[in-house]
Amino acid sequence: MIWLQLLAQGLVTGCALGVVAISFSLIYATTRIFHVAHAGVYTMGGYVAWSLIQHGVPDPLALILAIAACTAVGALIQHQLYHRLERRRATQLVILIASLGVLAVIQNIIAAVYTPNILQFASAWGGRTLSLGGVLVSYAQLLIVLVSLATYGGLLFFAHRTLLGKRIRAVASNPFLAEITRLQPQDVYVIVIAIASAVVCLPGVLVPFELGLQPYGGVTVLLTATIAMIAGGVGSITGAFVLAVAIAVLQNLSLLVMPGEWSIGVTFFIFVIFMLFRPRGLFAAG
Amino acid sequence: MVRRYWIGVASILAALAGSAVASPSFAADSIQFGAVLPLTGPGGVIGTQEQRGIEFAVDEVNAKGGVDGHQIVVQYEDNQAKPDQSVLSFNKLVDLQHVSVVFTGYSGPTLAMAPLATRKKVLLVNAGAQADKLADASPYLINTLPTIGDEIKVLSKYLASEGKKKAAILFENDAAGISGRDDYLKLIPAAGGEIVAQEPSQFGQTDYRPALLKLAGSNPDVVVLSITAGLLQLAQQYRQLDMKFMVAGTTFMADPPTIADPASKGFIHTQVQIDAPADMAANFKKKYGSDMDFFAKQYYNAATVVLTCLAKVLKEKKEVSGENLRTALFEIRKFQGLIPMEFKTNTAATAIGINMMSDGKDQRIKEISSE
Amino acid sequence: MTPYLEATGINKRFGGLQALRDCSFTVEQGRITCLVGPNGAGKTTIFNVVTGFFRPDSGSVAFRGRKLDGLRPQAIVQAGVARSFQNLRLFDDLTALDNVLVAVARQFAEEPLGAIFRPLRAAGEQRRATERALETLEHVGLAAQARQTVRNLSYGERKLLTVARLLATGAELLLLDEPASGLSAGALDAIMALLRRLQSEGKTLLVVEHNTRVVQKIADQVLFLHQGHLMARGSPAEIIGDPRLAEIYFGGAI
Amino acid sequence: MDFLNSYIVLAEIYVLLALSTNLLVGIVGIFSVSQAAVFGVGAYIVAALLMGDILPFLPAILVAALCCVALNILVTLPSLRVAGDYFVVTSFGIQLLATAVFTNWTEGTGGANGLPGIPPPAILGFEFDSTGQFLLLSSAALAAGCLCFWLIMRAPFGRLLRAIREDEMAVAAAGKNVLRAKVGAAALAGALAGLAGGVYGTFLSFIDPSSFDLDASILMLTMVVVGGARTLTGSILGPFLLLALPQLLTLVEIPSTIAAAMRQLIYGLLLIAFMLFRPQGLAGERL
Repeated sequence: MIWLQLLAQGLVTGCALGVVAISFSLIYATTRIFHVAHAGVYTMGGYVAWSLIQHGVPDPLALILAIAACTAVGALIQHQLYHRLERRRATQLVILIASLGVLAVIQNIIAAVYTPNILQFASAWGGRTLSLGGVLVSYAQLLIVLVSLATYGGLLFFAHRTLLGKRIRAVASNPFLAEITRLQPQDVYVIVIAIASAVVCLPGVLVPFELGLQPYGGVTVLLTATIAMIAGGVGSITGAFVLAVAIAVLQNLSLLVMPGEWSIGVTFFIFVIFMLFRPRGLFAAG
Repeated sequence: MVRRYWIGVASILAALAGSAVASPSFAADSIQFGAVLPLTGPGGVIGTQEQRGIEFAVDEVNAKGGVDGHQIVVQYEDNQAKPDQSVLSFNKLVDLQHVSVVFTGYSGPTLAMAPLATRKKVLLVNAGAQADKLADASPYLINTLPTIGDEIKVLSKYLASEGKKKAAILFENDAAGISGRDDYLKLIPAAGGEIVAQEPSQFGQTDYRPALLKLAGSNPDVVVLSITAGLLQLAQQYRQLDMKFMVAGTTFMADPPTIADPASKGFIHTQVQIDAPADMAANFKKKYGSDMDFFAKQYYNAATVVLTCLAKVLKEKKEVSGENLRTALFEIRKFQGLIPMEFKTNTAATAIGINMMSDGKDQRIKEISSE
Repeated sequence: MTPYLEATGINKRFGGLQALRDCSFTVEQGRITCLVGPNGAGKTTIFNVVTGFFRPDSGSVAFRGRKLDGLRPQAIVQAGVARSFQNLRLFDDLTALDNVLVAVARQFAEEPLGAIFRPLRAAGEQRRATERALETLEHVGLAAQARQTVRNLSYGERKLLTVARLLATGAELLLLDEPASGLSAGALDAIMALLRRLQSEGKTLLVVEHNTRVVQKIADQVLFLHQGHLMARGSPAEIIGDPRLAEIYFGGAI
Repeated sequence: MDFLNSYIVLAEIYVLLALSTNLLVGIVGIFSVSQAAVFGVGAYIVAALLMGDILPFLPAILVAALCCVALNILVTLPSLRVAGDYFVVTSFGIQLLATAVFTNWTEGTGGANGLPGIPPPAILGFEFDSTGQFLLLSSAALAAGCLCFWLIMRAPFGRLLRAIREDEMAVAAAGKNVLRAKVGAAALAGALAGLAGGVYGTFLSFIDPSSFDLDASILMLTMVVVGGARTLTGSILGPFLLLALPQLLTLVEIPSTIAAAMRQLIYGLLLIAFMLFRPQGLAGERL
């Protein structure tokens, strides 16, 4: 029975992680920018929502406003920083370091304003639980799963059915070609990061609803998500999502056979080995 | 290129030397303390509270005109809970500010500074970290609260007496958490109980469900905790999964929001006795907007101890040095800060109580001394 | 007697595309052989196979009777066969001199230990290598640009530099991928003169070339490649004169 | 003046690490963020050898360096197989793996509690005890490290590495063995990191995993970039500056409870500014 409950936990964590992975994959596949600051945007979303709710804004509205805020910040980073850097023909390394700078800025603004203490959402509904065939899940967890699956489906549709989505995939597959066919990659980049920031805000708000807020929390999440992205094959929405869920489920179930100190270590060990033998990921396109 | 490099290094060194000179110089008669605490990073949660505790105590004294006419100034350094930064900060405080007392928290940094404290005869005052290694790390390292070991000995005895024999350990995978776990492993069997399982949680990571579930699998009577943060989340998840076992732990558990939350009903923990008078707690909350939690109280308490020693040293017209302060401390031996303390060794012997959380309050149900 | 360079029955396919189909040819020592054919005929693929950048699916390459199959590119260069790239692949941030020096064969202190523990010897050998590199640059007519970074060189100069880098390897069979493409008339003459000079110094050249004028001027023999298969071989006159090949080559443009 | 001394000692140790990182990231273009892991292994090995009274200081350092050579070659190998972008994450993975081992292998590393009481280094009976004396030792190590780096960069090996960073295929076409060169660079980088680790551990007399985590790796990377990539000068400037920065920022007057966060914030802004307006760092070449 424990394994079933653990499985459920894994699925919840995995879904949230999956959304982060998709959003990062969207950015990385299109812009080739290792957007570490994404972790900052993720964290920021939660805090914005939290303080709005403190000021009596109803939860759903708070979520929407938080999403708006994240979108704006994401677009700003691309337009004001990455775009400039690329105009100066900066290398990956330079952009990565700049991104780390942004991360530090966001995290510490948060830490300065809200103190580094763990904050808990006041809202009571998230804590209520219901039993699905003996497996106990909280409303918040249920919501996370539903929203994540919806997001996953939505992005799939967006990427393959809508014009903008196709345009983005075109730029992703060949920026140079896109350039000469006047698809204006830079505009697309801004849109992509904006969308990704909006998307990552969902878990950014919902997860803290049950796990609380911490200014320096986002990095590990992003890193695990990145691994899911790579292992799943950059650019593959399904790959990122599935791998994220798989990783989370494995980490949870692994507790049955080994002490938890090692679960993270083992995850990365498997990943490193995996990279040696399948450097292009599972669902890699081409 | 080479010229450029020399200019660069020279300017940096100049600037540093500058920082030596420029570092805030105070009225000649003011006395300076130092504090090396984790003010940023995951450790910042506790570090800031510790800082506030010291600040609160010192402001109080300064408002009353200082220690026989001397204003007290505390220089805070951020070590991000890292040993190398701590050593740098320690040397900075001692060389540039000539402090004779350095407050510290966190085992790692404290252990890194201990040898320096011995060599330079600077009083190193710890009121937060409880790792057992701290007990004899340096003659100049003073711990104003008992080690985890002392607390866990008490807790183990209590649990055994309550017939909670089968214990499982949930510990935070960091210095404090692990040394706590090691004590449980040693002391619970010693008290006649047995350890049926143990599971770590990553520091700063607040999803305890997997760990709780796994521990529940070995159906223990009690799960003993060794975690310093995220207790509220743990309590809520414990309720959500509606676990049957009892939850017990040490002073780390005395976290106001958790106590206030109904989810923590029935949690048991040892408590290094420390209570702030209601009005003090109120003023603290007014000043910082957050409750005067355990660490704030501890560092307030530690500050009063140091200030008492300082008063003695000044009264005897002796030079304010770590050495003299240390002698004073052992001459006074018995202190009445927020609680009575006695220094037979470097580690204060204080009262340890057993508390139970219920309907938003933390009630004492038993009291023992830490020796 | 064994042929100088011999490729026999080489097949190479990329996914659906059969790049080389049972392709066999030989190159004679001391001559300039031109490899011509329409785009996608597999000319560059042949270079990649001969110099060990691609493994052929089947078939084999032998140089002076020694099989090159399965050797790594660097080993093949050391065996005496070196190639240039259509898109030059120079080291843009390095000086012309350094570009050549990188290629100078068998240098001391090309690994950390020698560099650290025998610095004097390293420096000495370094001086000698530099002299040789300068001579090479002189030889292709880039002595003046030796200390400039590649970024600041004209396209023509860069093409010459690729040849210099090739020479520095000490290889005797040089595979040149479109050395004359995109050059001004002046630069064109310069490079053709250079190729002739190299031949006169005993180098053997295998050259991919589109410009029929160049082919007529420099080639001793021409290999005509079509759809990954050697379709014809002969003197420039024969090949270029053949209307059937012209048809294929220019898609009936003439 | 122990404060200045201890600052210089730490800076010198970080110069060795910056050199190690510079060699891989700046010169060869292997984007490694796991140098802290190697650094840590060096520190733990020396600590273990000295505390167990198994070897005297110098041999201990030598052993540590050799182990780190092997280790660094091992962790760099994926870069030969995995494309640049992907290697970053692989490297992240290696770093986190190492941290997990440092934290959890309690028997070997003292776990998260760390190892206190590492004896001060002694050479031929002379103990480097006080910070002042230790400065001599670390300076010697620094000199050795810089000399190696300098010799490498002026030797054909250095040129080969720069060429590899620009175009591996062209290097192979020039008849050079890319693999061997990369392994050579990784080995040297490992030796430097190991040396740094040994000096670091004995200087602090205490080590715990927090000094060898991802942040540390990123700090090294930042030092290289701020100082300037691919130059000795840059790798010396970077550490001295970045270690001084927090100290200098304490001069900025900020309400103490948020001071620390503000300092970190300013630090982040500086990084961004550098990348925007001076990507070649203070004294380096364009990255």
